[in-house]
Formats: sequence, C-alpha cells, structure tokens
Amino acid sequence: MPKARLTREQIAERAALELPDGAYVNLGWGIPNLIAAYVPSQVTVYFHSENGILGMGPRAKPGEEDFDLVDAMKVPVTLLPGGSYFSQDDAHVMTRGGHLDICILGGLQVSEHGDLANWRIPGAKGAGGIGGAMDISVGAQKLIVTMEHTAKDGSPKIVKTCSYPLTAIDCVDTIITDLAVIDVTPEGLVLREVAPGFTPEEVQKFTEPKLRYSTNVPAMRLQPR
Amino acid sequence: MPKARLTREQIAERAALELPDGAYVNLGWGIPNLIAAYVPSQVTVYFHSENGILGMGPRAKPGEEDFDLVDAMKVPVTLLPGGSYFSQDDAHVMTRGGHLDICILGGLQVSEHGDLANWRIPGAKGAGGIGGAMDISVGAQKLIVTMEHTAKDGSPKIVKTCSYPLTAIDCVDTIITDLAVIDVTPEGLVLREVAPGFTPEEVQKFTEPKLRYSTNVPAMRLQPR
Amino acid sequence: MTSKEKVYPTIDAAVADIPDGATIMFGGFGGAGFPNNLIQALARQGARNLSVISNNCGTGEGELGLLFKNRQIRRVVAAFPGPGAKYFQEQFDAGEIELELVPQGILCERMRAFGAGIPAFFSPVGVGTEIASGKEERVIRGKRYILEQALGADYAFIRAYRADHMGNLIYHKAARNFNPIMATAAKFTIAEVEEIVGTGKLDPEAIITPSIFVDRIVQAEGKRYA
Amino acid sequence: MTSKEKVYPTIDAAVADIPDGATIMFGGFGGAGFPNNLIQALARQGARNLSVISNNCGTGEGELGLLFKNRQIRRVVAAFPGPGAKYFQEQFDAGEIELELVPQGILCERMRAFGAGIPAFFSPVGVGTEIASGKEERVIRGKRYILEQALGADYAFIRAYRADHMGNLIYHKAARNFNPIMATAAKFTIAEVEEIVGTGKLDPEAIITPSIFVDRIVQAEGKRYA
Repeated sequence: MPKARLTREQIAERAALELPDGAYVNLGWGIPNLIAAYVPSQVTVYFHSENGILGMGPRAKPGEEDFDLVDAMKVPVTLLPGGSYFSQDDAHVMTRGGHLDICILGGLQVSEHGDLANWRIPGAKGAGGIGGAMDISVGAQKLIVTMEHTAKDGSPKIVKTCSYPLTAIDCVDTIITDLAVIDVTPEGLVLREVAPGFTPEEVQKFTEPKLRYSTNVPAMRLQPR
Repeated sequence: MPKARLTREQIAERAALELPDGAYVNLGWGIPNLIAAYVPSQVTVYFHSENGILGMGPRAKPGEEDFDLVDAMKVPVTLLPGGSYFSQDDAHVMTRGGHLDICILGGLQVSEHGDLANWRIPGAKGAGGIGGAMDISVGAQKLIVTMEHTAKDGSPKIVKTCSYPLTAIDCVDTIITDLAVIDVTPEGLVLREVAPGFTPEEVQKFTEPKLRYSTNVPAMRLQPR
Repeated sequence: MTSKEKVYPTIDAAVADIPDGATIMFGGFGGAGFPNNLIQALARQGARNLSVISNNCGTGEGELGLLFKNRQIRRVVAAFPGPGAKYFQEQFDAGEIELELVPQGILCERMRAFGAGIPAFFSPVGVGTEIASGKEERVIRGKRYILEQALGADYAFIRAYRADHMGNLIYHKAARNFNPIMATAAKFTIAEVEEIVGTGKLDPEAIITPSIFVDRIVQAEGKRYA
Repeated sequence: MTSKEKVYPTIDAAVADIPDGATIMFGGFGGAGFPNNLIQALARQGARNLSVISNNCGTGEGELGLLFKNRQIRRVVAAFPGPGAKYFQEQFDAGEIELELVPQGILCERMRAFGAGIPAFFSPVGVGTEIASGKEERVIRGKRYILEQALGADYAFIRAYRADHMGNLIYHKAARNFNPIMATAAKFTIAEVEEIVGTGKLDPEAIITPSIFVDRIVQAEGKRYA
C-alpha cells in the first residue's frame, strides 16, 4: 500500500504559512481557494479578487448572499471593514502592475524554469478560457503554485519543459504539492520540505527534473510555528 | 484711421455660437476663457477642466471660494448639479480619447493645414510649459482656435507653415479672429464670415495663405440667431 | 436641465436602432452586473451577425446565452467563455463562431486604451505563450513584451445601480466590474439602471462613470440576474 | 486591525528615510492638492540631488518652490513648471537643473502605464512637434503615433482628504488631480491627509485610492495651501 500523501486541505494549510503579515494576496481556482480558512490567527492578509474587490471576507452565509458581491469563482462572499470596490481594469492594474505581494494559483504543469501551465489541457473539448491567470502570473511579486505532485496517471506535473499550453513563463517562485515544497531558483529546483514520511529520493522519483537538496530536508510544516 | 476690429469679448461672443446644445466642452487660456459668459440661454453645455472636473460652473463669488475647487487656470470655480470630480489621468482619457465634442484654444499661429502653435514663442526666456493643450488638441472632436488675426507687429498669425513650436499638427477645424471665421478644409482655408465692415479682400491681406470664399461672405454673427 | 434627453422610456426603445453587424461590448462578470434587460431586448429586436466583447458567453439561456441561442452572434472576444455557455460552446465546436480568447486583464486594458486614445501598448502578459502568436515582441529595459492593440466597439451595453438624468452612474459592489471601462471604449453607451435619480442627487466625489461616457439610460426591470 | 501600521506619528518621521538621489512624485495642480506638509518636512530633512516629477515647480517659496530654493532638486519632469516658479526658473536659466517637459495628459498616462505594468505605449500627442524628437514614430491604422515610456518613481508624496488606518484614501474636489495616479506609480507612497478615520469608516464604493497603493499616512497640519 502506498504511503499517504497530503490531502488538498493539507496542501492549503501548508500554503497558508507562506503568507506574511500585511500581505495583499490573490488566490486562484482549486486548492488555492481552500487556503483562506487556514491563515494563522496572528496574521492579517488582504484578499484581492480580480473582479474588483480588495479586502474580501469569507463566503456569505446561506440566506445572506448578495449576488452583486461575488468572487472570481461566482461565489457570494463578504467585504471586510477597510475593503473597497473598483472596476475590473483597476483590479488588473493591481495584478499586472506588481502590487500584489503573493498570488497562489493551481497548476497543471510547472517546469524547472518556473514556467506555468494551468489553463488548458491539450485536446480538451470546447473553447477553453484564460480568465485572469495570465495577468496574475506575470505580475505577482511572489507566485506560489499549489497542486498534486503527479497527474492521475502518475506522470510528473513538475517537468523539464511544459507540454501543456503555457500560462506564463519564468513566473513560479515556489511549488507546494502533496509531497513537497520546492523553490524555483536560478540554479534549478530546490527541495525545501518533504511530506511527512517521505524521503527526498522518493520525491525525486515523482519529479522529472533534478531536485537539489541538502542532507537534512525537513518535513512539511502543517501548523504555525 | 483703421477700421475697428472685434474686441476679445466679441470674438468670445461669436465663438460661443459654435457650441451645440448638449456639448461637452473644454475652454483654454486667453480668449476661450471669456466664452462661457456668452453661451446662449437656450443652449446647455458641460464644461470640462483637465484637472478633473466635468460640469464646471461659473467662477466662485468673492468670499465663497474653495481653493480645492479651481479650474486649469487656478481660478476658484463652482460645480453645477450633475457635475463630477475625477483624477487628472481620467480627465485626459476624456481629452485624448476623443470624448470632448468641442475644444476652444487660444493660438499664436495656425497654418493652412490646421497645424497649431500656441505654447511657446521662439526665443522666449524660461523653461516654457506645455500644460494640457497638446492632449486637448489631438483629441478634440472639433477644435476651434480663437485669437487676434494678426500679431502685435501686424504680421499674420494665419500662416502657410508655423514658425513657432507646434502644439499639434492637422488639428484645427475653425479659426475665429477679430476679423473672420475661417474653416480649415482639405481644400484649404475657407472664409466663412468676415467682421462687420470688412471685405474678404481686406481679410486676405492680413492672412498669409490663400483664402477661398464665395462672392457673398456674410458678416460675423454676434447674437444668437 | 439636461438638454439632450438621455433617459429612454422603454428597454426596447433603447436598443431599437442597433443594426445588424454591430460590435457590442457587454458588461458583467460572474453573474453580477450583466445588462440582462438590454440583452433580452436585443434578443427581441433581432439584430444579427453581431460581434460581441464580453468576459463570459452566458450560462444556458441566461446572460449572453440567449443571443447565442438565437444565433445572433458571429464573432466573440472573451477571456472566459465559460463551461456553462451551452449555446456558445455548441456553435463554437461546430465552427460557426469565431473566437478571440484574451487574458482578462488585457481585455480590460485594450478597452481602456481605446477609450484613452492609445492605439497600442506593450504588455508582459502572454509572453512565450500562444497568446503571443502573431504579435510583435520587443525587449524593453531587459524584459520581454508583446504589442497589444486597442479594442473599441460601436456600442456598450452596461448595467449600473443608479443614474441621474444627465447620465452619471454609480454601481453596486462587484457588479461594477467591466461596466465602467466599456462605457469609455464604445462610440455609444446604453446603460440599464436600477434607479434613475434627479440630476445633482449623486455625490460628485463618488460618481464612477461621468455623464460624458453615457448616451442612453433606461430603467431596468426586475430581472437583475438572468 | 491593520497588522502593518501605516499611520506615522509626525510629518518629519514620515520622510526621515528619504535618501539623497531619490526620484519623487508630487501631487497637486493649480494650488490644490499639493502635499505641502511633506514638502516642508523634506526641506527640513535635507535630502539632496533629487529627481522630481510634478505638474508644476512651485510658486515662490510655496509648494515645490522651497525645495528649489534649498537646491535639493537636480532633475525635473513637468508639464507646466509655471512662470511663478521663481527658484526653478532661475536655476533652469543658469543651466543647473535638467528639465524634461511632458504634455500634461502624457505625464499622467506614463505614470498610469508604470502602475499598470505597461512598459511603453503609442500616443497621438506631440506627433510632428518637438515632443516627438528622438521617439519612435509608427503609423497604426492610418494615423501617426509616437512611442512613450512608462514613468515610475521611488516615492510618491501625495495629499488626500481622508484616510482610514488601512490606507484607503478619498480626496476633496479638484485637489484629487495627480494624487491617485502617482500613488499607483511609485514604489512607496506617503500620504498627508486632513483626517484619519477608523478602518471601515469610508464608503467602500467611494474609495478612490485602495489601501494597496498607500504605504505611509500622516496627519497634515494647518498648511493646506503653502
């Protein structure tokens, strides 16, 4: 029986620890959308939504929804004190202009050079859709990708060169998966943490490009230090 | 004794008749600044100021000035009902983006091709200053220049080619002076009206490029028809 | 006070003169701020062969969906047509609709450029991706950029919260989204609004779309969400 | 609630770390919206060799005039330095100050581009004039344009009406002018404000500068007009 990898919620929990106090943050579709619930209590961050919200709060309670106040995933949300509304073009002044401290997106593939593919599976039916991910990827001061380490067929999603349509090149700073935390550096991929119970060598097996790591790679943190 | 040309106020009065009902209008320095007082009572126009005002009203009465509500000439003004405030970049979205129906600027020289020079006298001391005139000139749906027909030394200000530093090329639609109303057309300058008591031939004498005119050029209108 | 009356008596009257072949921008994102009354009136009016610019392409018959169902649309510029855009997806798969897929922020920026008199600009978005295909690339101060073109339209159909009679607009929460920028980028802007108030009743400091960008206003009916 | 405290106790503290050689944007137009308290604090602080970006260059010792009088400024980007800018004009005539004269709307647009991540854009303004000198010209869809570059700064010194503790800003009438756009175009924005209110006290629909663009806030003293 294979060892248990982290759950999607645990990936989100680990990713939440990357948010510094006072940061302006955009969270994308998928695992990133789970992160807000795990922000440590002593940390205050401000969530941006590319449809024109800064200071977005939790989802609206059932019965209290305002369908004019939705996030980028059409989910009714709330606004925290100090939040503001603005137009979509101003929302993307914030993304593309480099004003967001950290953005966390889902991923289909990440290359060893930090290229990201996350908007379309080759050969998929339909028109596809880019949304805001390209603008967010190029503009983020720090871009974190959260995803499962391997695809459903077991093939690595961290690859030498992305074979899927690209979202942006040379944009990813850190990858957080169900097996590891990996930094993209000019010297290549650096294995910073491994999932509890896994060894660096095991993580390397599920990763196409070569990982650099020290002799003592710590286990992934799942609670605030 | 030379015949009496129009006064600056009369030039403004004539220019005011060019404003159609419902127009959004920017008025520049000099004679244009006198025009608002002459808008016919049955016509409503909305004045734009490039420092971020739409729906600007008359000058503030003495004792009622708010020095945070000034026009582009630093003069305390008022805001009419339905007016709005916005930032300087948005003010120039309106100018450059072609949203203003009519702009009326002062002029130092206008060429027969509609080039305008109005920001600097060659050899003048000091740094000079462009202000908003270049943005306004290129963006106006219709650009009218009001000025004296000749310079203080008697030389024509309507010329074949401007010798002064240009504000914008190919931008002037109509010139209103103390001697004439002249349209800039692809076929050249067309004399539309002459000042009362003057003949087209007299106006031509004070104008460097050739004017086209019919046998019956009407006198300049100074009251609403 | 307004000399050119901008308030139209009915929604149908507000769209009566839209010609076949027009290019129309539609505000709205994620279910909020779509001009659903105007869309439904345009379906009744029947203009065909339309080019549309919109983030989404409808959900079933809702939002833009109705215009696709009626086969009134020939060409689309969108950032995220959407999996729920049933009629669009069917016609796209059948090769009946031309689609230009644009990153969302660049969709905004190309419209803003048009409204601001900027014909083209360099952008970092999409460099090295299929979005860059056919576009001029240039290195500026050491970084790679592609050249994007301004995007305008004949009409903008937008949704606002309140208008005054002069055409000033304010919006409601995240229903603002694409509406203000489209108002600047179309030759002619038609706004459906929840409430029309007297000129002077909106706070001049809080007006989001100044009247200069609005040509026609009409009272929306109950259908806030299609 | 704000974890990174942005409110500074004194005006002098708010500008204490400005280094020699910094590039600083200053809001204000026609006497309204100048950050006169910050300007006077910077005069006391004494940073030298500054590059400044401002529509005007002061009136006598007022507004930016004091910094010119103190010879703290080496380079200027401006649209209309102004005939009343006595100290600037003297030093300009003496060849002691480098000036880049920019059309007012392009000054705005170059700053907006910087804040929006756009490195350069084509513009119709100044085509065929001395402004076009040295700039790439291109015909796009039949019209002539010149290429303009984004304009950023290390700091923006701005003036607002009200701030909340988080850094959201609203302005007062035409004192808004260049202030909001400069807040987006500088790495670090310092705002002097007439009033600081509790977070949540500003209407989220009417906030002009969202908190993300503001790094430091300080209560202005009486000197609204220098």
